[in-house]
Amino acid sequence: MITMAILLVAMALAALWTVTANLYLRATIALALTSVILTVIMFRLGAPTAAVFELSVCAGLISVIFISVISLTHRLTLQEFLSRRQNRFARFRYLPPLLIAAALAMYFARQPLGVSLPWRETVTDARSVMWDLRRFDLFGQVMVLLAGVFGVVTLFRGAKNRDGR
Amino acid sequence: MGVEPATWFWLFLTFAALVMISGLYCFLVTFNLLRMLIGLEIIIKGVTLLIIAAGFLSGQLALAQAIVITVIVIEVVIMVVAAGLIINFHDLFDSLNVKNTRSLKG
Amino acid sequence: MNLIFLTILLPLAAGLLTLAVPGRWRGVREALLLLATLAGLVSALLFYKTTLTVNLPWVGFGLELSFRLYQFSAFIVLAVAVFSFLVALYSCWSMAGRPSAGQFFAYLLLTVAFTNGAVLADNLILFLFFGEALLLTIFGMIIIGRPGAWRTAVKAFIIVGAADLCLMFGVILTGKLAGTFAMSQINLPLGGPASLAFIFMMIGALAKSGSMPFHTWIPDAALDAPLPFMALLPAALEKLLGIYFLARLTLDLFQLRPESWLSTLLMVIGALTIVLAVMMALIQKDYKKLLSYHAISQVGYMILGIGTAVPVGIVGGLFHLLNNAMYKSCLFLSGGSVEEQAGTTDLTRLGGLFSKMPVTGACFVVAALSISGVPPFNGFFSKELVYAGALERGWTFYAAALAGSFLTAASFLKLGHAVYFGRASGQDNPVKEAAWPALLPMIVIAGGCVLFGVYNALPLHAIEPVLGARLAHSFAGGPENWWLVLATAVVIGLALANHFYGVKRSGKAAGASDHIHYAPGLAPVYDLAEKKYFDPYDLGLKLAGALAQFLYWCDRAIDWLYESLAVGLAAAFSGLLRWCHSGNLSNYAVWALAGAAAVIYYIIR
Amino acid sequence: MIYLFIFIPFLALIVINLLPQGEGEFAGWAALAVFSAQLAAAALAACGLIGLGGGWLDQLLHFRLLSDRTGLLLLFLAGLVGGTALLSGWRLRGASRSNFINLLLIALTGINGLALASDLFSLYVFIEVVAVSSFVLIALFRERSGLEGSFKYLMMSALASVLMLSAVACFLVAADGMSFAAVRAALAVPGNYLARAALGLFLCGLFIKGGLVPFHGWLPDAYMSAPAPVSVFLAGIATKAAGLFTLVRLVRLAPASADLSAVLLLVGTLSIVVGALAALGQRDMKRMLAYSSISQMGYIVAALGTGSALGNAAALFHFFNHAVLKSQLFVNAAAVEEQTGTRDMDRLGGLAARLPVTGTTSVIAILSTAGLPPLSGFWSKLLIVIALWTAGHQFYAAIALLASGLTLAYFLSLQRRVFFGRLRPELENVKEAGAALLLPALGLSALTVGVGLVFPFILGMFIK
Repeated sequence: MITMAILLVAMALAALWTVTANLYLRATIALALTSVILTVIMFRLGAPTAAVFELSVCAGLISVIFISVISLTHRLTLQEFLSRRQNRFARFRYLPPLLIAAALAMYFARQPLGVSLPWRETVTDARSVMWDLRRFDLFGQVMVLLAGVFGVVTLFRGAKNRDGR
Repeated sequence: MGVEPATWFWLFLTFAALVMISGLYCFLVTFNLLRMLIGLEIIIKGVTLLIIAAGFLSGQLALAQAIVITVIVIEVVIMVVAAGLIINFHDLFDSLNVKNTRSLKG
Repeated sequence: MNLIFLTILLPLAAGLLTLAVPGRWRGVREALLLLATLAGLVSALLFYKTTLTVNLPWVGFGLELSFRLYQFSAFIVLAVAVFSFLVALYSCWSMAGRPSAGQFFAYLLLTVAFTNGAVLADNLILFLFFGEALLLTIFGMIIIGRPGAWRTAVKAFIIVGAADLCLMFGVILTGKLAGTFAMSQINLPLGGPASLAFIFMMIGALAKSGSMPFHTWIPDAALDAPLPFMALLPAALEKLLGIYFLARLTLDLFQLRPESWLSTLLMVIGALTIVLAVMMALIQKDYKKLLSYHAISQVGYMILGIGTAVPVGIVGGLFHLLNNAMYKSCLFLSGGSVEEQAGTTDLTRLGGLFSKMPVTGACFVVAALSISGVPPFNGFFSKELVYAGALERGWTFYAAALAGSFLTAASFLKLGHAVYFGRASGQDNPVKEAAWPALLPMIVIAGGCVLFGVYNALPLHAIEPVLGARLAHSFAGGPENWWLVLATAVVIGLALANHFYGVKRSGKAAGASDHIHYAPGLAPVYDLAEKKYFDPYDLGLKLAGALAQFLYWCDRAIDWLYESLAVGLAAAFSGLLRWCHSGNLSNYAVWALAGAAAVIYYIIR
Repeated sequence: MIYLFIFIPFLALIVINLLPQGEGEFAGWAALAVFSAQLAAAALAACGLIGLGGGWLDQLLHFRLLSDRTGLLLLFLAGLVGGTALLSGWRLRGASRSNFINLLLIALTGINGLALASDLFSLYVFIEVVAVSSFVLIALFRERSGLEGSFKYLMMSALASVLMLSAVACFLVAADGMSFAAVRAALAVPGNYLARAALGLFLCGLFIKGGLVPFHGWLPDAYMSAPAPVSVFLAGIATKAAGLFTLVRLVRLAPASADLSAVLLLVGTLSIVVGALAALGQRDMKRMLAYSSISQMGYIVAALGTGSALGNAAALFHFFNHAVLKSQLFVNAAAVEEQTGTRDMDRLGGLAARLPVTGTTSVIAILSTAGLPPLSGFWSKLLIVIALWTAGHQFYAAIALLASGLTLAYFLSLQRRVFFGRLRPELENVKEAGAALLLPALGLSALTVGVGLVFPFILGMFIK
């Protein structure tokens, strides 16, 4: 319980760091850290397969994507810098409604759940669930990946052969 | 672990909500397309935590793992496409300001 | 295959086939049109005296494919068949050589199919289906007229479409109140929501028949649409259908009593329609436009007659329906012949045509005498019945009807004098008589006018059973109250005197109504009406003057609400919404999240 | 048999990409064959002429697919609208063309998966397949507006995913698995607040995906900025399948309750009114059509909100009509844009003389949307109003009826500004569009008229 609570607090702090970091690179590293802590939580809860995926894909691949985007784009123009300074407080404009929403959510969360948590110990192997029960989802995953491939083909053709139509 | 299931439930729910709200906050207030994407990523992290916790609490951890793996794959593909869009924006405007995405209105 | 389906499906199939026939094969199209309408006529005659009901399971949920052929509907179907055949014959001649002839024939046949379907329908939803489908053919028939006719088509579409929405509302309300959509099983007492349902359905019926607040597209269509359209729809089929439905409403669907305020409302609408439309007709200087205002005015007599809710009035209204369809289509056809032969319908440029087009002229005279209510033509007898009914409910209604009669007679004296008698004022081009396919329908209808006048027992014996047990005795034969006949005779005499006074004063036949047109007090009102200030549709398009604003407030406050307030409000809301869609993604996300919070709160509450 | 619906597009995709491309014509014909085969197969299956059950593939794969009439309706429409979109994009050349065809086939697979999924999470996965291919399709030409529309859609759609995944997490706790049967059982338990919250979350995700007010911000931008053939596909089927069809599935899982019904009615009516009002003020033809899409989807959701058999049938029938009419109108918009080079309605006018077929088919679609018999739009409008009325929601029925006046107003304004009136001098030389745009327009018009005529006899198909 205590370990888990500490991990959760660490994850929340890492998430906060991600969103408040000034530099994109730092934010990306914080994001990877969040992913890593999530991986540890998953391990401790007994979900190793998902944890491995989270570690390799989210902490690894997505960080690579972000870093390559940063390296391709990262140039802060003077105008951008000025507008950021001007709008320094604009980032707080949505805070009040969010806080109200959070308070409301906390209030209603006190209501009874309506289900008794079963602790059904029906854990089977994730791989067999994946193959036996969620086979249709696997097919869907393949299709999403294919769509992503064509997305890369379409969107990363380089600025030179932007063909208009 | 000798703790009430309900306590576990609220613990996970609270922290997942915290993570999601910080991501959402970043998503809503930033003026930078990339940062918007990072906010989105944080929100999805919160949801992943929620799913795994739900699987853990209900004893359907295997199902939850299968779901999380699928979600991760979809997440990566969406991030790739979004990154492609952002790079194209940068090619067009030489900037990542969100204000460049406000030409369609009315 | 049931006979009832034949009357609907035959013209429908023929119409669709006509559309498919290539433009080169003119003869095939015309043959198809004539054969189909002739077959409709024969079949209508064949089962004229029969009673048939068809009840097929259909959509479910109380919507059944049920038709009912009985005395009343068979009578209307027969009338529809006769007029459609005659108009088809005429349009073969008048539409010849026009590029849109094929479309017109197809729409004509579809119109016949839809009208038959609506008349025979025994289910309110089925009626609604066929009734609203007529909107499609109206739209199509106007839009193929002269270039620029789309404006009139859109206008007709909006006015009739809005009324059809009311009809739909009324139908659904009635169905809910009665628990069934089967027309033959509904007999609701009025009051409360039933009155509301009656009013909404009444609006639909009135708009179908082209009565006063819903009339403004008809005069425009007279100029824009092909002429046979006017003879077919506003003159005959629309009235047949609209008044048939109004009669069904007051006779079976609802229990309308003479003492109810709804009956008075109907009579007021009828009386206003008679007087206002005929006043507009009087001052027109165009053959077709003058007739189109009469097409509106005459429907007032029917509404007045049916609105009395006393047997003599209802019989008179229905008899007038038949008579009006006859003489009005005859008049429109004569107008079409004149336009085709003389090249114009402007009264100031016509004259002395009787010697050149004797047959057309003779038919016109018969029809004009008939519409003016001169004995022994058919219009006289039906008007006397309506007068008797109106007098039973109050002398003001009778007076309004009589005033309408005076003005009708005056305007037809002017029209006849200007077109067929007197001297031609324009260039003296050689005008010849029209061809036989144009003359035949006119001769047949004019003969019918005389026949139904002299031997009025023939139509009346067909109409009277519609009233069922309410009918105390037959109204066939001569009028019962000779004082009314005397009053009519006096009025016609006055109209004659007025005409000669007007001709003498203005010096020409076309100016016979000028002394009324330019009379002190009436001239500005006419002026505004001519400029369409009384037309709620055009009002939104024009800047209205101070007087028009005033008249408009007295007269059309509701229309103002619709035209300016609603349009303005819609524009304001539209602007507000466009301002909200600022293109800012975060705003959109916040809307969505706020919406989600509200939805989830509401669901688990 | 039913497996072919998801494997044939998949196999076609592989074959097209493996074979040497040559002129690129082959890919188009192959894709067209796939779409037509699906159209025909779905129609035949709906009439009961071919069976869908069993087969050796079922033994081998065991996907637990759900085949019912509702799914067949979606399969039919996917074939129809997909084929239309393909034909209207026939003109594309080079890389755009091959990417367009490939992504269209992937999206088709996704829609077919949606139609056949029997599990809430599979539903989500296939929604994402459709969504991802839509993002890329919108940004196909990589011009400014396309990128912007695509980015907005992607972001809002990601928020929707978050909502739906939260719902999945809640259902994990509250229900025994993700299959429709388990979810239905969990929702039927009174007092199961978590399940109800999950239902609400999933519902909101679908509202975003479908673009209902107030979840609709991305929709006009995405529809407007997409390349013409893509907007046909997007407006005709893609977002409707992802948002509304899944909504139909979800609503059928929950037991009828006043709260759910109130939410659907409110969101539906709000969409009807807001969409229609916003459409009134538009200058861009496609943006007006996009707002009208929101308004028409509102009718579907409101009809679902009645919870009655009649309401469900009306909703599905309007779904069908809306897909047909909206793709037809977007095809017409594509023809106008292609021939005149603009979509700004203030710079168009009198095109009926120059584009007779486009103008006429557009009139038919508009009259049908306005609800004129014997066109198919009449029936769905009538059934929706009757369903609302008989379910005791007179107020909503009255609003729906009044809003159809607004529908008439904005569509007549579109027709007047684009097709009627005087022809502008700069448009004198405009010619009718090519056969690839005219054939679908004519076919869809014929469907509108035909279905309107035989509707009462095929309604049974929508009830089951």
